Amino acid sequence: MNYIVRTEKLSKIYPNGTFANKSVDFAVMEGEIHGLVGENGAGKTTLMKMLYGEEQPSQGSILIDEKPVSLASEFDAIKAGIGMVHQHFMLVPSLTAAENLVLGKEPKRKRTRTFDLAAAVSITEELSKHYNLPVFAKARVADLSVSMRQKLEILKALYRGARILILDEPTAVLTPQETEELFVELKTLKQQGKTIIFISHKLKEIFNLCDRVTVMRDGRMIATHNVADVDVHQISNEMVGREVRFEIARPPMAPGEPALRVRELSYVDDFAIPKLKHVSFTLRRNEILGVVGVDGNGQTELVEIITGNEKALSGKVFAYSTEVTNRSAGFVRRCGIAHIAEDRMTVGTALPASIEQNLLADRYRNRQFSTRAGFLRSREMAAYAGRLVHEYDIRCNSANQPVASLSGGNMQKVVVAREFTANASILVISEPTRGVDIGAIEYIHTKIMEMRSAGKAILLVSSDLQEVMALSDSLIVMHEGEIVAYFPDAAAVTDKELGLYMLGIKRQSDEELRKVLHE
Amino acid sequence: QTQKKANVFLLISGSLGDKGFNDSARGALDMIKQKYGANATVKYTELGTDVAKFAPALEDAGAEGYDVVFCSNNFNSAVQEVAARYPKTLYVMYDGWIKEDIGNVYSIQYKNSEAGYLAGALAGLMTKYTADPKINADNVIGFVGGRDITGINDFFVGYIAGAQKMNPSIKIIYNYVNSFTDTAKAKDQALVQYKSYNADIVYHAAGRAGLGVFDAAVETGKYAIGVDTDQASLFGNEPKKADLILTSTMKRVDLTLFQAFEKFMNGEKLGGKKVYVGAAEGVIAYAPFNKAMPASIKTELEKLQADIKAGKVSIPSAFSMTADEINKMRDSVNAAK
Amino acid sequence: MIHFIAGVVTSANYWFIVLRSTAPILLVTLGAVITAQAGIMNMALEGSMLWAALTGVIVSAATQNVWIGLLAGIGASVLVALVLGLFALKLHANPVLSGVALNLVATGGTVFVLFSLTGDKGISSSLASKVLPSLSIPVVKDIPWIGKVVSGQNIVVYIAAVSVVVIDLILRRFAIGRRIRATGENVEAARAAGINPVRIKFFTLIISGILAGFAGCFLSMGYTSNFTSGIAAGRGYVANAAQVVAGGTAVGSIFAAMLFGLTDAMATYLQNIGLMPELIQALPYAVTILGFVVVTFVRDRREAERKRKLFAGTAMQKEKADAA
Amino acid sequence: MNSIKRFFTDRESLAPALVTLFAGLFSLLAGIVLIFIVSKNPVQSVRNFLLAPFLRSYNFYYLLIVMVPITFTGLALCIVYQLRYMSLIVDASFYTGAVVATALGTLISLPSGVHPAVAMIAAGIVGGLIGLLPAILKIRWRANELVSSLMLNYVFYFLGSFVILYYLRDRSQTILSSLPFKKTFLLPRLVANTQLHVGFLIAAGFVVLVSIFLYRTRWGYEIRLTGANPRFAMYAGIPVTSVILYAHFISGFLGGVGGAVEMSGLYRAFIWQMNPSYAWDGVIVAMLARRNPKFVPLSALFFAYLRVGADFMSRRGDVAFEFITLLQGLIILILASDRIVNYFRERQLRKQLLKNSRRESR
Ligand SMILES: Nc1ncnc2c1ncn2[C@@H]1O[C@H](COP(=O)(O)OP(=O)(O)OP(=O)(O)O)[C@@H](O)[C@H]1O
Ligand SMILES: Nc1ncnc2c1ncn2[C@@H]1O[C@H](COP(=O)(O)OP(=O)(O)OP(=O)(O)O)[C@@H](O)[C@H]1O
Ligand SMILES: [Mg+2]
Ligand SMILES: [Mg+2]
Repeated sequence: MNYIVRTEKLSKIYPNGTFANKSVDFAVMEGEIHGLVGENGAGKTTLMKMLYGEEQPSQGSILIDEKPVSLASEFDAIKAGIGMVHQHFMLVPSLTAAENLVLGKEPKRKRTRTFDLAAAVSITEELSKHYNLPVFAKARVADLSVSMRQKLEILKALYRGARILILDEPTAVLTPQETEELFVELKTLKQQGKTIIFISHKLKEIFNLCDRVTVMRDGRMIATHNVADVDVHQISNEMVGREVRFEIARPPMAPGEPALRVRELSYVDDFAIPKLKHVSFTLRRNEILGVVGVDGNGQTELVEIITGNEKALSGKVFAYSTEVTNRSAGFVRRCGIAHIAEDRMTVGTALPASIEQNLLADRYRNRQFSTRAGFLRSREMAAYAGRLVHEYDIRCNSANQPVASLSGGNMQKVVVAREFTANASILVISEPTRGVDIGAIEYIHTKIMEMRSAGKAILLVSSDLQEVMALSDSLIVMHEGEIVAYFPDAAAVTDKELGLYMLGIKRQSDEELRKVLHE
Repeated sequence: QTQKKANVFLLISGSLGDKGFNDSARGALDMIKQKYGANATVKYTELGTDVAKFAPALEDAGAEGYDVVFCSNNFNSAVQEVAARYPKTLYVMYDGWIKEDIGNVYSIQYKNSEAGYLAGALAGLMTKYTADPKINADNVIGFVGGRDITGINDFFVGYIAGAQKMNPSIKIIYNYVNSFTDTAKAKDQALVQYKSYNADIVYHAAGRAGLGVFDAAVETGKYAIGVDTDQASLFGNEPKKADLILTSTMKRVDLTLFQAFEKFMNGEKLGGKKVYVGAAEGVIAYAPFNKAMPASIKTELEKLQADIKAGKVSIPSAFSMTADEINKMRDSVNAAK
Repeated sequence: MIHFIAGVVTSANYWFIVLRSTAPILLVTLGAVITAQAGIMNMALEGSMLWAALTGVIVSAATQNVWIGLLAGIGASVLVALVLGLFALKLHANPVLSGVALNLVATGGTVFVLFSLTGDKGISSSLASKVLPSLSIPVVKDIPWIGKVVSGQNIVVYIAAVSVVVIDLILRRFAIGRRIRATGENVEAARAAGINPVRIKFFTLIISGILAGFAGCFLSMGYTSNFTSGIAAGRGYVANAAQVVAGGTAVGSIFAAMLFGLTDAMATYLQNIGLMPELIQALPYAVTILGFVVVTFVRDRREAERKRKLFAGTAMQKEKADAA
Repeated sequence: MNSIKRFFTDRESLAPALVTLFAGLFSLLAGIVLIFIVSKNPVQSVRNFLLAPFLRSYNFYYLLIVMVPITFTGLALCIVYQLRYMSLIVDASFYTGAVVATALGTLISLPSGVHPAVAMIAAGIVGGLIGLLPAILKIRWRANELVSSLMLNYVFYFLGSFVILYYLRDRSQTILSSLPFKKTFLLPRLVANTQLHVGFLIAAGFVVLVSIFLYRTRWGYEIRLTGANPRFAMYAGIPVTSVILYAHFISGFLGGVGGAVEMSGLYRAFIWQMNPSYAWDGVIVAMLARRNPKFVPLSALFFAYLRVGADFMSRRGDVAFEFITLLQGLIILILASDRIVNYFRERQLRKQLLKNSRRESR
């Protein structure tokens, strides 16, 4: 068989001890579109980074055209004909599209050897025409739309002479139309002889686009199939390791009084892109209100502002009768809002600090843990931390261990343990199970339902549509910083219908939307 | 007759290479070596500016059984701390008086104002000598001091008095470097004095920093006056610089230390004594004059020097002036005002 | 007082001295700018200058050739930059701490070497070192006021001026400038584009080493004629502050360095009218801090303004949409 | 006791401790090699360098005296480093603290005991306020705290010497010296006929206080968490800005007190001709102590040992004192190099994981 790229027993251990790839044998044939699927944290990106010379394998080898290669840097990978479009774009915002495109391989004026901007622009425009990937060559990247940035990334790879194109979750940030457009473009590229590795969480897309698909789980390669020979069911089973089961015990419960009221919230990010536009809704006691939307449509900002981690441009947020708009995170917490942050690595935990410190970070001031004079009651703190570690089944040697030494799932349990025991009446939960193993997921889901029964009001944001739908009582859909749909009964909607709203194809009337205010 | 033997240790605050005060003290060791040969061992060490190191160094010298320890006034506190613990050692502290008398400390203070007076008189006369193309018509001369402290102001008030004596319409432009080591700053200041205020002669009392004044003299082609040692003679390999130094007002630290040692060897008891020395003792004097100076001026200055030596000239001293008096005196001649 | 300052500021001599004292700061500021653009702070500029100043003096005294001395000084300075690169880029040390360590080594090391060679600790006056020449520029020197300011400066002052052009060319006209900016702004993006950020950073470190080499040699072989202990006098640190004021451009460096040079020279004059010398000497440092506070303040204001405008735009859109 | 046991058994804390030890020994070794290169009588020089405190009793006391100021600056920097800040403003705090103490020690009259205490508190407060400046500049204007603190150090040095020169100077002295301190201001000596003063005990007391503060009070807890991850601290509701501010105040306070202790303990008047810049030494002390105040006395001792040895050796022989800055630089470089610090730990971890996986897959 003629493999253009192949790995043999490729392993990767990150310096912090994360074992991200375990003896992976991955093979791509020339001229195919090869899908790569796996849950969050399965190791897809890590595998690709090794192919692109960005990370060095801890063990094993990479073969291109059946010849072993050593890819010490991206430069080597580019030379070997590999191009990669990253999950997070790799562009320099202050430079123009053309400058970004030629970066590292710049056209130069003959005589002076200076940078030839005009040539860079014309190169960009020509390539753009040739591959039918339109971009504004002279605009600064900071001012480009997301889809145009992505096209620019693909062009960048092609300009460097890529034969093999890696696309890491390219559709996560695209609208359906843009996705379709991309697929047409990718198929054209395939016809022109390029080989494409395509990563996505959306199996539908894999079946639409790919010739073959490889499934990864927990750092291992599980199987490779011809797409024609398998169905969605089998693949999703292989991804999670068993039958997916989202049957959650859900005692019927009437929502109570309004707990969290958000009114006319607006926000503009550092790149001056409006991320929230006049968002309003009400969350009630005993209710789980799910927020769905394609990543990057304002969910993150909404959560950050509600929880005091970011300042709104305008609008108001009330926790019961207290206004918490633009107050500090500490004030918001004291008003009874707990918060599971979407990024546990940089926000939700302090990695170098101990498990105990992380568990107590929001309550060390309680009389239980520190005296009136400010001295810490170390013994009580240790005992308390030990109890939570036990109760939430955090697997560790001791609570004095730094959180950095825990696995992702256990790190998340630290966060969950802290936030669910914070005595809050409102829980804002973001991506509770991202990159967490099945056992932990079920545990966390059960806990969330317990919280609901305990009378908490819960705002649930997750990019895992199944999860939100299964857990939520009601749903709102966000698109480009706005709420475009409200479903009082989550059980009554299908994911297909949600998709139409998420992708901005449909939008409810203002009247329907006003119902979410419960006024 | 067997000569008595002695070990000498010189502790230097700051460092050598200033072609002035510290190097001069170091010169005393050579004189001692030359005269006493094998009967005297000499040793020195540079201690920098960290005063915390001074006391242990003195202690070390005492404990090692050195007979004579030379140190400058920067060791004043340290000497008070340590000297009494080593009564067998004679501590010779120069350029200032010890505060409380201690039986084995001999301290020497110099009449800096006489040196300043000599320099001032020379500058006051020379700036009128417009026959020299390096001298302009303005009666402005310059002064660069290390710090606005009494030891330096003593030079300065002498300088003012000497210049006024010879040239009543004299104006003086002056700066303090605020450091005895920052050569670059001293040069900056001297450049301003030469270029912007038309000073044709600048005198310095800024230790090592003062070497920057000579750099400025070379850059502008104007005259300077050295301090403490015959500084012109030390620039043998830089004739351009040497030629611009009119003379230096010598403060013979080397001589005083050597003489102290001689007295010690002769069995004279020095401990507990304080002396105040100057021109009369031959400690403060002109170095040889630059050949660019006209004979008439040289003669006049030599006469002045003889008069000072004979105690016929009354020279103000910063030690007997209040801050206000010093201010007033400086203001009265300030060329920038 | 104002009258006095006006008199000073209009005099050619003042500007002559300003250019002179600005030149070394300007050189190191350019060095700080180019490394900062590549995303690494060269805290070792101070040490680079010290070693350059000493090496220049020693080698020029030994060879009796000022140019060989200059070259050796620059070499020493570049070596310091490379050692910083080795630790910060290869051994992943905190670049700021490594810089601090190298400065410490330089402060003591230069004295140590001087002592071991000459027996003196404070000053190299016992070495017959050479001085870089001053240039008088043929036509310019006869222009009334300007001639007095511009002509007759030490050659390094002109080199500093040329360096501004060179650094500007590097940063804005050559491909490497884009690579430097990409490396500083988004190192992952640079790497993904096939650029080797470590090489880029080393490149900027070498450039800054050369610039600091000129500055250091100037101090001991032109600005003054000796190496003295601690001769860099904090200029390397000032450069890192001025770099912020410069806003990442070569031309900005002129203003930033001038800010220091102007106040530093003015301080000398203000002392002459009896203002407290010690207080006056604090002025250049205080002004530099003020400089970067003002710069960031203005930048923040502009950013906020931009955001507000943008939102006003979207609000209008929303109103339009609602009306429709 | 428990923590000591953990220290020696826990791999996590053992690795960096070993690196610290390695840095110390390596630099000592490098120093000895250097001596052999430059000295005409290397054996004697090395002996003087290594054994100074044991050869002469005054060297031993000098060692303890040297420890005092660097213990203060080391402690101050421990707090700053706990925050992962790089500010060196403690230099200005220390110097200005000494100036403030000088003013109070010369101008006012108070009973002994009270007099130095009042001076220390006043110096501490002034030092603390100065300590705040780079933090404010950083929070408000994102000014790099190292650079701004270095600029401010110059400003405060000039300011301080201005005050000494024009308001506190002893005009009867040729050199720069303040008026003599009042007798009541002087701290008693611990051992007669030595300069070892009560300040040594005060420094020891502050080691205990700062250790308790950082590891046993809620403010220390906040500082450590904020340093571990400021984004997290903010998210968890810790008032990050005020934590940063009070940490810097306390750090500056320690610097100020240090300056005052040095004045009233070691000197009879302010006679610093230049800024002694103990903050730079503090950097090394704090790094060697791995920003844990508990280990500050140990690292200050090591540092003072190097210094006293170098001092003694240079007075007795032909090796310049400045050679220890080479060793100090080397220590910082080694300790700052993540690659070196992490090398062994990572290799160990990787090996173990790969071995496990092979076992699993079999
Ligand atoms: N630089 C890094 N250092 C340490 N651990 C890392 C690093 N990058 C990734 N990991 C960890 O390696 C594992 C695999 O991550 P990877 O990014 O490859 O997953 P993925 O399959 O791409 O997930 P996703 O679908 O979320 O992008 C995860 O546990 C992740 O936390
Ligand atoms: N990241 C890297 N890893 C390994 N080698 C590299 C890397 N970057 C550049 N090189 C090598 O350095 C050489 C010169 O680099 P440079 O950055 O000047 O490339 P260039 O722009 O292609 O040069 P030119 O414009 O002169 O043709 C390259 O041809 C390549 O061999
Ligand atoms: Mg990924
Ligand atoms: Mg004249």
